[in-house]
Parts: sequence; structure tokens; C-alpha cells
Amino acid sequence: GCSTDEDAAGNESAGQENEAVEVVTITAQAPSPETTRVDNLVRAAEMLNEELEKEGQNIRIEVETQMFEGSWEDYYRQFMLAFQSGKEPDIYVASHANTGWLADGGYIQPLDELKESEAYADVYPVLWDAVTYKGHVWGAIQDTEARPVFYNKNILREMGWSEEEIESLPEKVKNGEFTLDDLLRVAEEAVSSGAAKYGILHRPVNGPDFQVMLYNFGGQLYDPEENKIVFDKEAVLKQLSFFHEIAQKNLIPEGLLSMEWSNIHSMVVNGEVLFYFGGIWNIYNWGQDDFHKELGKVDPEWVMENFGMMLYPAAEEGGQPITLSHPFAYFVSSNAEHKDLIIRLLEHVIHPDLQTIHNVETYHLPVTESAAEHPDYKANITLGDIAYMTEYTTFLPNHEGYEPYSNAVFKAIEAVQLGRQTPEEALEALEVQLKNDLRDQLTILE
Amino acid sequence: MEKTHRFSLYLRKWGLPAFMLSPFMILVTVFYFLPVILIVVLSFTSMGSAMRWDFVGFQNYRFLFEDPNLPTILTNTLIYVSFTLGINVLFGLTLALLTTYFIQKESIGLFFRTIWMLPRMSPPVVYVLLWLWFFDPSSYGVLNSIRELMGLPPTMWLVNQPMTAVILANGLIGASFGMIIFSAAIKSIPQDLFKAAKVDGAGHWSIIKDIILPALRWPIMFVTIWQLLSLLTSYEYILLLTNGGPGFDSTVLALYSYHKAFQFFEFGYGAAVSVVLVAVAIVLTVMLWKLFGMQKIERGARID
Amino acid sequence: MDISYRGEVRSQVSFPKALKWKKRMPYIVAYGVLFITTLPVILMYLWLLLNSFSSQMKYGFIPVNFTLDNWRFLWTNVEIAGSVYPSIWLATWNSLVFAGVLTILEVIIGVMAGFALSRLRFPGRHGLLKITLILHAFPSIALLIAVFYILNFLGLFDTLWGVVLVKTALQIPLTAWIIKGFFDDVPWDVEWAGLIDGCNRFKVWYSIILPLVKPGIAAVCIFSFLSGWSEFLLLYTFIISDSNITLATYLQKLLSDPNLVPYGLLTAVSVFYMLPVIVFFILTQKSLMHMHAGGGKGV
Amino acid sequence: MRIELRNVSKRFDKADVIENLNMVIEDGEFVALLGPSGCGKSTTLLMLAGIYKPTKGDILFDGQIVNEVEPKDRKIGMLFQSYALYPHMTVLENIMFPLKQMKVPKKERVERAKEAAALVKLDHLLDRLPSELSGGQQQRVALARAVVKEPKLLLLDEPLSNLDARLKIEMREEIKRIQQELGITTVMVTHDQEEALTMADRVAIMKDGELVQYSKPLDLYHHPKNYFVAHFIGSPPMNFLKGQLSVQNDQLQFAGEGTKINLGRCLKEFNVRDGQSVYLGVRPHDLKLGKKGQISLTGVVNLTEPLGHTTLVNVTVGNSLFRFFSDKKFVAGLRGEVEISFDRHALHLFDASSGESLSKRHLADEEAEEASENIIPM
Amino acid sequence: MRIELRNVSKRFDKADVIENLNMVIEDGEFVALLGPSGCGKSTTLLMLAGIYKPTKGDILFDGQIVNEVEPKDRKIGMLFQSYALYPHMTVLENIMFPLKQMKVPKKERVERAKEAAALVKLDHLLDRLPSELSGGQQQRVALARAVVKEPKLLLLDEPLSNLDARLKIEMREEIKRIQQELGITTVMVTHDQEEALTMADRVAIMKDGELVQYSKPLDLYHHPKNYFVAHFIGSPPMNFLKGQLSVQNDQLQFAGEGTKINLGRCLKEFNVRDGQSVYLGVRPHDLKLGKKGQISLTGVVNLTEPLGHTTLVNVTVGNSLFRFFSDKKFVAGLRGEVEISFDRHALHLFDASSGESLSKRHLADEEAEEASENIIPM
Ligand SMILES: Nc1ncnc2c1ncn2[C@@H]1O[C@H](COP(=O)(O)OP(=O)(O)OP(=O)(O)O)[C@@H](O)[C@H]1O
Ligand SMILES: Nc1ncnc2c1ncn2[C@@H]1O[C@H](COP(=O)(O)OP(=O)(O)OP(=O)(O)O)[C@@H](O)[C@H]1O
Ligand SMILES: [Mg+2]
Ligand SMILES: [Mg+2]
Repeated sequence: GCSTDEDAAGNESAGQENEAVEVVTITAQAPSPETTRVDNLVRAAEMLNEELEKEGQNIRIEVETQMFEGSWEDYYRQFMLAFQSGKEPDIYVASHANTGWLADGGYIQPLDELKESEAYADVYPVLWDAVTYKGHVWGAIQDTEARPVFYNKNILREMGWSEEEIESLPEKVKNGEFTLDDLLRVAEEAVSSGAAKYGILHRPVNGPDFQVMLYNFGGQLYDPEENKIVFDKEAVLKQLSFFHEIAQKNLIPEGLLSMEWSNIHSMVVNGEVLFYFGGIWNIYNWGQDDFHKELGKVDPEWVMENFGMMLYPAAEEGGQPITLSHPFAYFVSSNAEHKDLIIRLLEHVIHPDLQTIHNVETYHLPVTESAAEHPDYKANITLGDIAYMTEYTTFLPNHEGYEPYSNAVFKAIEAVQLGRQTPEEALEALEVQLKNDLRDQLTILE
Repeated sequence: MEKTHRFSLYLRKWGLPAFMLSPFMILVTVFYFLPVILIVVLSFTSMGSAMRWDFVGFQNYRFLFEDPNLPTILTNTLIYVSFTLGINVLFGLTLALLTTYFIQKESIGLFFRTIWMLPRMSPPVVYVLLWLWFFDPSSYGVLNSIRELMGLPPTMWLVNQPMTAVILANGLIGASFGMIIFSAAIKSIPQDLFKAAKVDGAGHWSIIKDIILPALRWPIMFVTIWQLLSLLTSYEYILLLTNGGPGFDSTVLALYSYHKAFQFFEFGYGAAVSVVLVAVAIVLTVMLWKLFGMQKIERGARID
Repeated sequence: MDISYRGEVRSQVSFPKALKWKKRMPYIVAYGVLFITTLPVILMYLWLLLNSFSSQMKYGFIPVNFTLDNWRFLWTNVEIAGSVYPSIWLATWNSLVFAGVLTILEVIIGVMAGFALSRLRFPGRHGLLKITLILHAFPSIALLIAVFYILNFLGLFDTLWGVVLVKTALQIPLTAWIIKGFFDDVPWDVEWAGLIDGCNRFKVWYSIILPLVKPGIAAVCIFSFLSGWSEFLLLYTFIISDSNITLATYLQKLLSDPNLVPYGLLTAVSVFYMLPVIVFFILTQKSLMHMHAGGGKGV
Repeated sequence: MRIELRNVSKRFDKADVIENLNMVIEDGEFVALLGPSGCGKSTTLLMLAGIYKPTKGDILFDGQIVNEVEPKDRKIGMLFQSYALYPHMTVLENIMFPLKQMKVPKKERVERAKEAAALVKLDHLLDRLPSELSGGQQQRVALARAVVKEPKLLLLDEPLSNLDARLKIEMREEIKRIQQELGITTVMVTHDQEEALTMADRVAIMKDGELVQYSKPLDLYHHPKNYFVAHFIGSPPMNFLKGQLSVQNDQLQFAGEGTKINLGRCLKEFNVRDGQSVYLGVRPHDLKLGKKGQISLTGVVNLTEPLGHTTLVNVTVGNSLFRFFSDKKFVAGLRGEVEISFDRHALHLFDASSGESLSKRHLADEEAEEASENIIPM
Repeated sequence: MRIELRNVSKRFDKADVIENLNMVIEDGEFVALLGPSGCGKSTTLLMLAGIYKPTKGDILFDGQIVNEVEPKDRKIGMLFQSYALYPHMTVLENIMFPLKQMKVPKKERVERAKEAAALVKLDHLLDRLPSELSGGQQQRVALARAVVKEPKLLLLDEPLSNLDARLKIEMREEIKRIQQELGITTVMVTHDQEEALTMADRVAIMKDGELVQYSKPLDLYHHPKNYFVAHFIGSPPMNFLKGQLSVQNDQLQFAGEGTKINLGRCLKEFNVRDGQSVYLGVRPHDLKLGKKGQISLTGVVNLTEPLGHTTLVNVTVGNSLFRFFSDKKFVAGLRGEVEISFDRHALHLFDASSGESLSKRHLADEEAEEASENIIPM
């Protein structure tokens, strides 16, 4: 019960003497390096405490934060073990892709309330999918990012593109006027004309980007009805063929899949590549080390002068361009008490101000429309113009079986790029592999 | 009286060994032996990310033996272990001989030994990064930069020879293990013996073969078996260097176990792979044991 | 030429002219082999070192733009992507403490066990030797899960002691085995003499035999220290609450987002990371290379 | 400390080394262990020290079985045949070590160790490591270490073998002096018979792990229990002839290969029977040129070695080589025949198959022996 | 092989061990190295073996400087004072090792090694490891290993110190036989003077790293170069008196502490001057009871030790102890005065400060010496 009288009388100290304030400690853990993910929880707690105070409740929240340094696997494993011994954090920050096993293992509790919550009302609808599993919402979406295609403006200029053509490329892509075939064609041209050393560059190690192409070719990865990973043979074949083709045409450097990240960055920054399937955070990367042969570290202004960012062009004329993101979410341990308080905390943490702090500092995209409109965000030279990408975004399945799936596909891509297998052969081998790895978690779509 | 006497005798016979061994035994039993038993039990469950002990009999083993990649992985394991072991032991021995026997000047020996310790001292990630940077197939790879300067085409060494790379990278690290132990053991040989051998007409080769190697029998056997087991169970550098690829070209059993257990969180399956690994290891160890005439090296205490 | 009673012709001893060369040949070859094989490693690490002091490598191997920027972690707390890294000195101190404690524990327990395995008489000695060796065949990663259950049962999960004990246990067979080999080589007569002079076997062990296996102890120290220094997996599997950052985790932090690796900093930190171990290694050398001088006839 | 060995046996993996050793060493006694190389002397010492446990039998110190007593509790000092110096300790530290174990205060410890070092003439090398010493110096360090703690039982395994003659004599005297001053029971293994016979109160002769004879030095010389001892002790060794005995009216006749000797009326003194196969033995020092002795024989001169004050003559008697000392002025043509003789008390007879002495003279009689016998000519 | 050491010096970190050693060992010669413990004998051997390099000076084999020649190319066999057996090889393998290095075919190797083992009476222990042998057995393995390759130069560092008297004599003979049959140049370190004097062609006496005298055994005995050698060689040692010389009408007078001796007309034989401080020396064996000798002196009897065939008499002459051998029948009351004498050729005079012998008799003369001197009474 709360006594407005007391509050009105401003007799705070007396009230506290009568009823000691109970402090609830909520623990939260996130992986390095983005501390803002948990720091925002602390800020949200302050907001909540104010609110509680106003409400006159004798309860306050304290958020204890903790960062984890290590690989993803280590992070997950630690959580599992911590949970077993009752030492897990109340709020566990992880990528949405973990929803499946966290839910299945009984590690987390559903947060369906959030969907009704006002604070979450303007979340981009598509993002809810990322944290929905078996019909429930399991996590509070925290951030998302953009994986754009970078294009080198200088190379296009050298190829005779006009300034206007160059600047309008993202728009054309967005409208489906510039397709994947166009991209291949331009890349080929760039290489043959000598304007670029390579037409295309993609990541050298396994990662979500490879599945963009699958979605782009209309493929499907997950069947929520049956809760199974889908092996969409037709789309996968197209996906493999695409990666086969760019290798065959020498659009990508030989041995790309065994290269080291820093060298990828060097190639991009030094203007050797026309199209780079990257991530928005790369801009930050390029300011960290002297990748550029003459300039050394390059700042975002320089990047924006020399590079443009666009969606992945649609596979067909008029089709929908695409991108993929890997949103993070706050998960709540199923052992956590004070769920109500936690929910209220999560409602505060999505506040546009807090989001913006995180987004600007760590190159992430907002998850709500209001945050996308935040002035600080809009003012950011790199982020301001790409918020739209969230609308075109897709996600990986949040099913546990995706990990082995993506591994197997990556190996298949490796095989076709190295010319060891044709896409068809690779597809066949992939099927065998997937059946072995996923067994009853797999449905095959002929 | 008689009883207390018996007791004190008993204490004397067992007291010291018990005292000297108990910390060791307790630690090993609790944190090594018991876990091993648990692992074996675990291999009969389908424990996954939910960490539930659901017993499934031999299912994991069945899956393992049905795995289409098993032959490749086993072959890889064999190649990886035998070649790396060869490098570890032989090269380690060579280094030890070179830096302690041939190079008598302490500071020079120390210099070279330190250099060879560097791979082991560097953080694995960084060590692997060095390899990746040097052998990167792009023109930014250090070797390729040099080749480019000399007008040579870039190499794709890591792609074409993933196993060689894995073996070499691991071999260099393992060699320092042998190097240190052998060096210390060589230095423990009484100087008198070298003198006597020289007088008896022994050249360098003979001193190495007849004096040093026999004296190193124990360390060599130990390093060989130990490294064999280490290699069988090692995956860290492979994981970082090639992650087993391309394809399964450089995947070994241990890495596979790691992938299963900690990437895909199939703990039960991973445990089963480990158990198979251990079975292989035991067979190989016993073979090596026989090969080295272990029983013969072992001699009893000379105090009654 | 004279004829020996065996009837074979004995030639006069003659000493080759190119004597010095012939004598030096093996050494020249030795130095040659060593230099050639070592060169790549030297270059690799030289490259790493130069890289840490320059912002770029021209042609991949010629350092340009000397900078101390990569080493800024020495005097400031580095900030990357909005997260401020803790002081490297704190991390170094923590690493030193962890590696130090581990080394001490391991050496003491291992040397005790090695002695028993080598020089004491008790049934089952041989079996024990074999079993401890075979245990090593279990991949420690596979053991993690099992060890977790044990630690959890003992209430040692999420404690530093738990990790130290586990780490020691995992390393101890190695230590015991290495050191056993060295104990085997100690002549028995010195131990006898010690007994006669009024020591019990325990005392003989530490006042007479231990000094004689210095090289072995040095070797063991190096390996324990190294493994403690680089320990990461156990610390981060079994300790949740503890935020004591070590150098290994500092490095891991730098690498935690594969997309956001500050390479220059990484090279500098890794050079820094290696320095204490190199120093430790060099310090142990005197013991490691301790010549067995002997005294008496040794049996 | 009184030491007793009762039926002590020791076997190693590959060999039985000591068999049924019975022996008593009285308190304060100085016993020398003599025997061929490899006969088990060092093993016996190591058992006394408690390093090896007897496989069978008991060892008693002052009447108490000490089989299970630790070496450290036995109050012994020992010099090992291999020295067994602590390689990592300096000379001083080596010598001080036993004192340290006795918790002697530091200052006294250093003092006593230095004293002991001075005793063995190593006071100038106190800071050296064993590896920087010569063999003899090492041996002396070992000696100093063994005596410094003034043990109740001192075990010395060839303590002086690597010392020069001068030093050896001095060290002998020092050992003897300390031993007597402190009444230390001492067992010393040595290969130097002179050392054994002059230093020891009793001498134990071992052979193949068995105690062959254990008696006072003079007895050993004059009353060897068997052929082995007779042969082993004395330099030059006793002269032997193999042959058959026959008894002819109270007179004992000896017929060897190519020679016949009338031994006279000595049946009372020997346990012999007619036709017995025996070794006849006479010490070179007991042989005299001419027929002055009670028993005489003839030999052919082989070689004369003038030794200044006397001449060693090698003659062939029957098929055997005999040596004796003659006057300095002795000159004989080579191959010339000479008559030599000896007194009956100098005659030794040993059974040819068992090697046992056939003499009836008992050890108990020794006190009664003439003074002239109380010397050992070396 | 002819060995020559030219100005050889050796210094270790802590000490100069050998100083300016000059020495020639003829081809096939057997040289014994004698000297007090720690004087540098082993170091010298190790330099000959090539294990240590001389700090200064050259070592020549057959006229060639071999300083830089590796031990393995020197064709040497060596027995180390510490044996240095290979602990992981059996007895047979140990002995075979040098042969293996010479690439002797396997079969012959085994044969020859077995022969050598038989020589040292170890043929029954071929499969043992060194740690399973007794000290003497180890030493014999080392001996077998040293001789088995029939080296050009055999270096023996106290090869027989741990063997019993019987075996020692046999081994001596074997070594000598092999050495002579094969004409092996041999250098042996020993502390047994008898061994040195009877086995060696020449004996080198070392002291504190310097060669003091290097001559035939007899010379050593009869013509010691200085006080040290005179004192060091011979058992019992030479008797000495310290005193002043004075020349009185061609006659040399000696005045020691509490005694005066007329040395007679021996000025020709000694390089002396009036008033010189000297040691006068006479060997016990040269002293005779009574006045029969050319020079006589008076002593007070201290002690008589009957030695069976002779009696050792200790008398005090002046302040010094004199020992001499008298007839077996000698009886003198203790404290009784006796007259003893010796011949002039038995007189030794040494300068008291330098210790040098003052005798004019040169080594070159030795051939001319009387036969009666050609013996060494031990
Ligand atoms: N490494 C060393 N450092 C310093 N001094 C040494 C070293 N080795 C030997 N010495 C000294 O050199 C001297 C000669 O030693 P060496 O072994 O040649 O004597 P040795 O004549 O053989 O004596 P012994 O008869 O006792 O064996 C000794 O005084 C010894 O202390
Ligand atoms: N560990 C062992 N295993 C087998 N036999 C051994 C072992 N140790 C010693 N022996 C044997 O025991 C016998 C006695 O050895 P011990 O050392 O007592 O001889 P010793 O009398 O001291 O001889 P030495 O005079 O040569 O030193 C020897 O024949 C030896 O070969
Ligand atoms: Mg012995
Ligand atoms: Mg010596």
C-alpha cells in the first residue's frame, strides 16, 4: 500500500523509518564488448526506481551487471552451468538465435506480456518474429543491426558511372530495379575493365551473411509449425550456385574462405573491391587500424565519401531486396523472482534515449520506430540513413538445429568455391550431412 | 605392545608413500578420475543443451559409427597425430641436442631455446593469427606480399594444404615441450660419461646414440606417449587455424567431439566421441609402452 | 708398422691436417641447421614485434609509421566500441597471482608424487603410473561438463579455489611424470648417505634429492607457469561472478567480437602478454641447464 | 654398541649375496672386513646401516633387533665406497650435514666440521664443491663426514683406498685414535691386509657371502681356518703343495706330485687319516734355507729376487712354486737344488676337498702361544 | 706412441692445478704417476686424454701437437678414477663400447669383450648393469673397457685401488703382460708405491701440480732429488735429522738438535758449504746396529716391533725419530742407548730451505752403480 498523504506531506524520512525500503537486486549479463546493453539496464533501473518512488512503493531495484569475455560457445556453456547451480543472471543478453534452446531447456520464461506492453508497441513488427518460438515471445528485443552491401564509389566512377547514378544505387536496389544479376554484371565489368581487383568480397568465415542469399532466392530455413529446420533444396542449390558462380568468374579472390579478417578489411579499404557484403560495424573497424595504405585509419566521413551502402539486391527484377540481421534480446531466467519488476525494467530499457545511446556507440540499429526518429540517432552520419533497412530485414531461425545446419552449408559453399564439387554434387553431399547431423530435426523440401 | 609395534611398522611402510601421494591422489581422483567416470556415463545419455540425463543406451555410439564423415575424420586423426608427433619428438630432440649438446655456450643455447618457446608462450589466438597473416592467400598475406614483390603468383597454401599447416603449426608448439624436457635431461647426464665416451673413441653421433639417447629413454618415452595423448585430444589450434576445414579436410576426432559438444551442445554425443578417442588412446599407449620396453626401464627402489 | 698379437696390421696414429675444420664441422652444421630452422620463427615474431610499433607494414613486412599508439594500454585504460577496458596492470597482476599459485601448488604436489612414484616402494606403483598417464587421454574439454557436476556437488563452482584445484589436477599427472624421470636419475648412494647422516626419507627428499633434480623442477615450473598464465577456459567456465580479469581474458576481450578486432592493439598486447613468460623462462634457465657435476662414483 | 648378526641373509633380484651370516661385534671393537672383490662386504655394511633389510635373519644392536629401525635412528656414521657426497653442497656443508640433522647449534656445527676437515687435511678447500675435488680429496670429505658426528657405530667402506701412502698412514692413525678415544664400534672394509691386521681388533674374512673366519689378526695369520684364508692372507702368500698323506709308524708322510716329505710325529696336532688328500702349506717367512727346521724338503731354484736386506727365493717343489726368504748373501745357481726346512708348528694341512684346516690347535690356545709367534711378517 | 708434454699448465676457475709440466714418455714405456692426493695426477691424465685442454703449453703425440685433437682420435684407453661406467649398458655392452666405436664387426666385438671380461674375472656377470655390481667389480669393468681396444696409449687412474690383494697382484700381471705384448705406452696413477716401483719403467713424482722427479724406480729410491721425494718414497720412510753442516779439515760435520755426527770425507760427493742448514737422511734399511758402517750415530731405543724375520727398532736420535731393522734377536732395554751406523753411499743431504738434494751423484751414473743397490727393500 502506498500513502499519498505521506508523500504529499513530504515526510519521506519518516516513511522510510517506518517501512524500510526493500532493495531487489537483479543481475544481468552480456557478452563483451558492448557494455551499453547492460548499462542501459542500470539506467532503466534508475528510471524505474524513480517511478516506484513516485508510486510510493517500498521496493527499489538494483541492477548488477557483468560482462563475459569469450566466444559465443563459452558464453552459452557458462550460462548452462550457472543455471544448473542456480547462479545464472536474472537477465541474460544474447542473440535471438538462442531462443530455441533456452526455451526448450527451461532456462528462460516467456515474456508474452511485453507484446501487449505499450513501451513495445512501436517495435518493428518483423522483429517480434526473431524472439518468438513455439508461439511464445521469449525475449525482449534489444537491438538489431544492418548487414549492407558496401559499394566502392571510386570504382564506379572509374567505370564511368555518373555521380548521380552512384548516389541513387541504394534507392534502385530498394526498388528492385537493380537486381542480383546486375550486381554480378557490374562486378564482372569492374574486374574486366581493371577498375577493381575483385568484384565481390564476402566474409571469410562462417556467419549469418551466407543465408541472405538463401532468403533472397526465396528459400526457407525453419518451419515454425513443425519446429524443424528446413532443407530447401531448390533454394539451397541456387544459393550454392551463386557462390559457385562468383568464384568461377573470379569475382572473388582465390582462397577467400581461408583469409584472415584484417586482410579483407585491407582489400576493401584500399579500394580493391567493388562490392563488399559487410556489416555496418565495419566502419568502426576501419577507424581502428591502419588498413588504408596511405591514410592509415579512416574515419566514418571518409568511408561515407568513398563507399555507399545498399541492401542485397533482389534476385529477380522487381523483387524484394533483402538484408539480414541478428538482433539481440534480453532473456529472463526461469528462476528469476520478481518477474513483474523485471518486466517493468524491460519496459524502461527500450526507451528511445537508451536505445540511442547504445546504437550510436556501438553501430546498431534501433528496434522501435521512435528510436529511429531520435535526433541523436538521425544525426549520426553513418546510421542515420540506413534505419530503413530494418524493414527489409530477415532473421535466422532461433532453433537449435540451425547451428549444425549453417556449418554444413558453409562447408558446402567452401567446396563449390574451391571447385571441389559442383553445386549439384555439393547439394547431394549436404543432404547426407544434414540428415546425419540433424536427424529428426530436419524436414527436406524437395 | 606388539600391536603398536606392528602399527608403527605399517605406518612406516605406508606412511611416507601415503603422505607423498595423498594430495596427488585426492586431486586426481576427485577432479580427474571421477569426471572420467561421469563422462563414460554421460556417453550413454542424450544430454543436450538442456543438460538432462536421458539414458539412451548405445545410441550415441550408433550415431557415431553411422556418421559418414567418420572414416575421413579417423584418417585425419591418424595423419595429424602421427606426423605432428614425429615433429614434436624428433624435432624437439634435435633442438635439445643442438642447443644443449652442440652449443655449449649457454647464452646462445638459451637464445635459441627462447625463440622456440615463443610459439608456446604466445596466446594461441595470436599464434594462429600469425600463421594466418603469413600464409593468407590474399596479397596482404606476408608471404604473398614478398612473392608479389618478386613477381611470383600468390600461394593458397592454407587452402591446399590445410593438414600440413595444422601439423606444422602444432608441431612447432609441441617441439618446445620435448625440447625443454630433453634439454633438462641431457644436462642431468653425469659429465663423466661424456668424457669416458670420448676417450672410448665415440664421435658425436655415437655419443648421441649410445650415451644421450639411452639416458633419455624415460623422457623420450614419456614425451612420446604424453604428446600422443595430447595430440589425440587437442583441437584448439586446429579450431583457430582452419576450424577443421575446408570441408572435413582437417577435422580430427577431438575437434569433432568439441564441435558436437560445445558448438552444437550435444554433450552425450560429444562424450561418446571422447570415449572412443580414449579407447584408441589406450590401445596406442599400450603399444608404445611395449615398444619402449617400459617394464625394463622401471627399476625398483634400492632402499629396503 | 708393427704387428699385434692378433695379427692385424696396426697403423701409426696420424692426425689429419685439416683438423680444426674437421673438428668444427659438426658444430658448423649444428649452428647452420639451428639457424635455418629457427629463422622463420624469428622472423614471425620479429614481424609481430615490429607490427606492434608501427601502424602499418609496407609490402606486408616493412614497418612504416612508427607509433606507440598500440601500446597505449600501458598508460591508459583502452576504450573500444564504448567499452572501457580495465587496467592491463591489474590483469597482469591477476595473471601472475593465478599462475604463481598454480605453479607452487603443482610443483609441490607433483614433486611429492613424482618422488613416491620414482623412489618409494609400495604396491600398485606401476599401475598408478599407467593410470595417471592414460587419464590424459580424456580431452579436458570433454571433462568440463563432468568436472562441473563435481564442482557443483562440492560447492566449489564459481570459486577461484575450485578452478585452481581443477587446473592443478588436470596438470598434475604431467608434472609427476616429468619429475619422476628426473628422480630416477639421482644416484642412490646420496640418498643412502642422507639416511645415514640422520635424515628420514622425507628429509632426504627435500634437502638432498630436490636440489639434484633442479632441472626437472625448472622444466615443470615452466610448463605449470605457462599453462596457468594462459588459462582461460576453466576460469570462464567455472567462474561467473568473479570479474578478476587476467591477461588471457584481456586478450579474449579484444577478440570477443570477431568483427571488431583492433589488430594493432592485439599485437602489442600479445607481445606484452609474452614478456613475463619469457622473463620467467630465462630466469628458470639457470636451474634448467644445471649441469650434473656429480661427486664420487655414483651408483 | 654391541652388534650381532643372526643368520642374516640378503638376496637381490639376480643373486644371493649374503648367506647365513652370524657375527658378533663387541662394544668398542674395531673389526676389519676382508674378502675378495664382490663377496658381499659392502652389502653387509649397508645392512648394518639399515639401508638394506636382511632378507632373512636379524641384526641386533645392544641386544635389540633393529631390522626395522631406520638408518637415521641407528647412530651410525658411514663412508661409502662410492663416497656419495652431496654434489650440491660444499665441502663444509657436506661435513656439517650430519651435525645439522642432530640439531647441533650452527656455531658449534661449523666448528666441529672445520675440525673434522682439518683432520683429513682439507681445511683449505672448504668452499669447493665435490666435483671440484680430486678423488682422494673426495674420499677424505666422505671420511670427515662419517666421523664428524661421533657415531656409535662407524662403518667404513674402503676409506683409504684412494689416498697416497703417507696420507694413508696418517689417516689410519687418526681413525684409530678417534675410534679409541670415543670407543666407537667400527667396521671397516679394506683390501689392504696390513691395514686390516694392524688396525683391527678382529678380522672377518668373507667369501661369497659367507663368513669364513672371524678372529684376531694373529690367529688369522697363524691359524687359518681353511685353505681359502691361508691363501688369502699373507704376502707373499702361503706356499702350497697338494698331495696324499700316509701314516707310517707314528710318522706322517706326505706324497705330492713329484715330491715326498716326511712330516714327522705330528699326528697329535692334526686331525688326519691315512690316505687323505690334503694341501700342505708353509708361509714363506717360516721357510729357512738348510736343514735346521724339523721338516725339510728339496726344491729347484727358479729365481732369486734380492730385496736389499733379504732375498726372496723362488723354488719349484714338486710341481708347485715355493717362495721363501733367505739371507741377503744367498747365491745359488739357477736350476740348482736347495734344501729348505721349517718347524713343525709352521706346518699347515688342509683337506683337499673341503679346504678345512686339519690343525687341532684351537683358537682358545692362542693365549698360550709363544711370543715369537705374535707377529705378522709382512 | 711417444708422448711429450711441453710447458703444460692447467688452471681451473678456482685454482692453478698443473704448472709448467715437462715430460717425455717414450714409445711403449710404462710410466707411473705418484704424488700426494690432489697434486694433479688425474688432471694430467685427462689432459693426455684430451678431455681437458692445457691452458698453456703443448701436448705432443709422436711429435705432433695434439692439443686440438679430439679424444676419440687419440687412440687411447682410459680407466677413470670414478670408473664412469655407462649406467644403462650391461657389463658386456660397456666393455664392447670402445670396439663398437672402432667399427669392429659385431661377432669379433663380443668375442674380444668377453675375453677382456674373463681377463678381469667378470665373465659370469656379463649381463649385469653397473648399479648391480660391487665397487671392485665396477673397477674391473672399467679396466676391461680401457684395455679392450688395445689402445696406443693406456691411461689408468688408480686402476686397482678397490681390489683385494690377491686380485690386485693378478691384475697387475695382466696389465703388465698386455702392455708389454702390445707395446702400449701406459701412464698409470697409483698410490701403491710397490705397484709403481715394480710395474713402471719410470716413475714421475708430482707435487702441487709440478713434476718433482721423473726417473727409474731405483733412482727414485736411491737418488731422491729432494727432501719431498725422499720423504714420500719408501716404507717405512727415510729417517731425517735437521741440522747444520760444518767442514773441518776435509771432514764434514753435522750438528743437529742434540746430536753431532761426523760424516767423514764425503765432500766430493756433496755440494755443500760450511754452515749450511740441511736435512740428513738415511733409509731404515741402510741403518745397521753397531759401528760397522762408515758413519755412526747414537740413539735411545724407544720401541721395538718384532716382525718375525726381523725387528723394527725405533730410536730417538737428537730430537728425531729414527727407525731401522735389526736382527730378529735384537733385544734392548727401553731407553737404552744403541750405536747405529750406515755407509756413506747411504747418506742423503738436502738443503733445509730449498729441500734440494745436495748429492753430486747424477742420474747418468746410475748404470755404474753397484748391483747391490739395484733393489728396493719394501
Ligand atoms: N673443477 C675443478 N675446479 C677447481 N679445482 C679443481 C677442479 N678439479 C680438480 N681440482 C683441483 O685440482 C687438484 C688436482 O686434482 P686431481 O684430480 O688432478 O688430483 P689427483 O692428483 O688425481 O688427486 P687424487 O690422488 O686425490 O685423485 C686438486 O687439488 C683439486 O682440488
Ligand atoms: N643390486 C644388485 N643386484 C644384484 N646383485 C648385486 C646387486 N648389488 C650387488 N650385487 C652383487 O652382490 C655381490 C656383493 O656385492 P658387494 O658390493 O657387497 O661386494 P663387496 O664385497 O663390497 O665387493 P668390493 O670389494 O668389490 O666392493 C657382488 O657380487 C655384486 O655383484
Ligand atoms: Mg664394496
Ligand atoms: Mg685423481
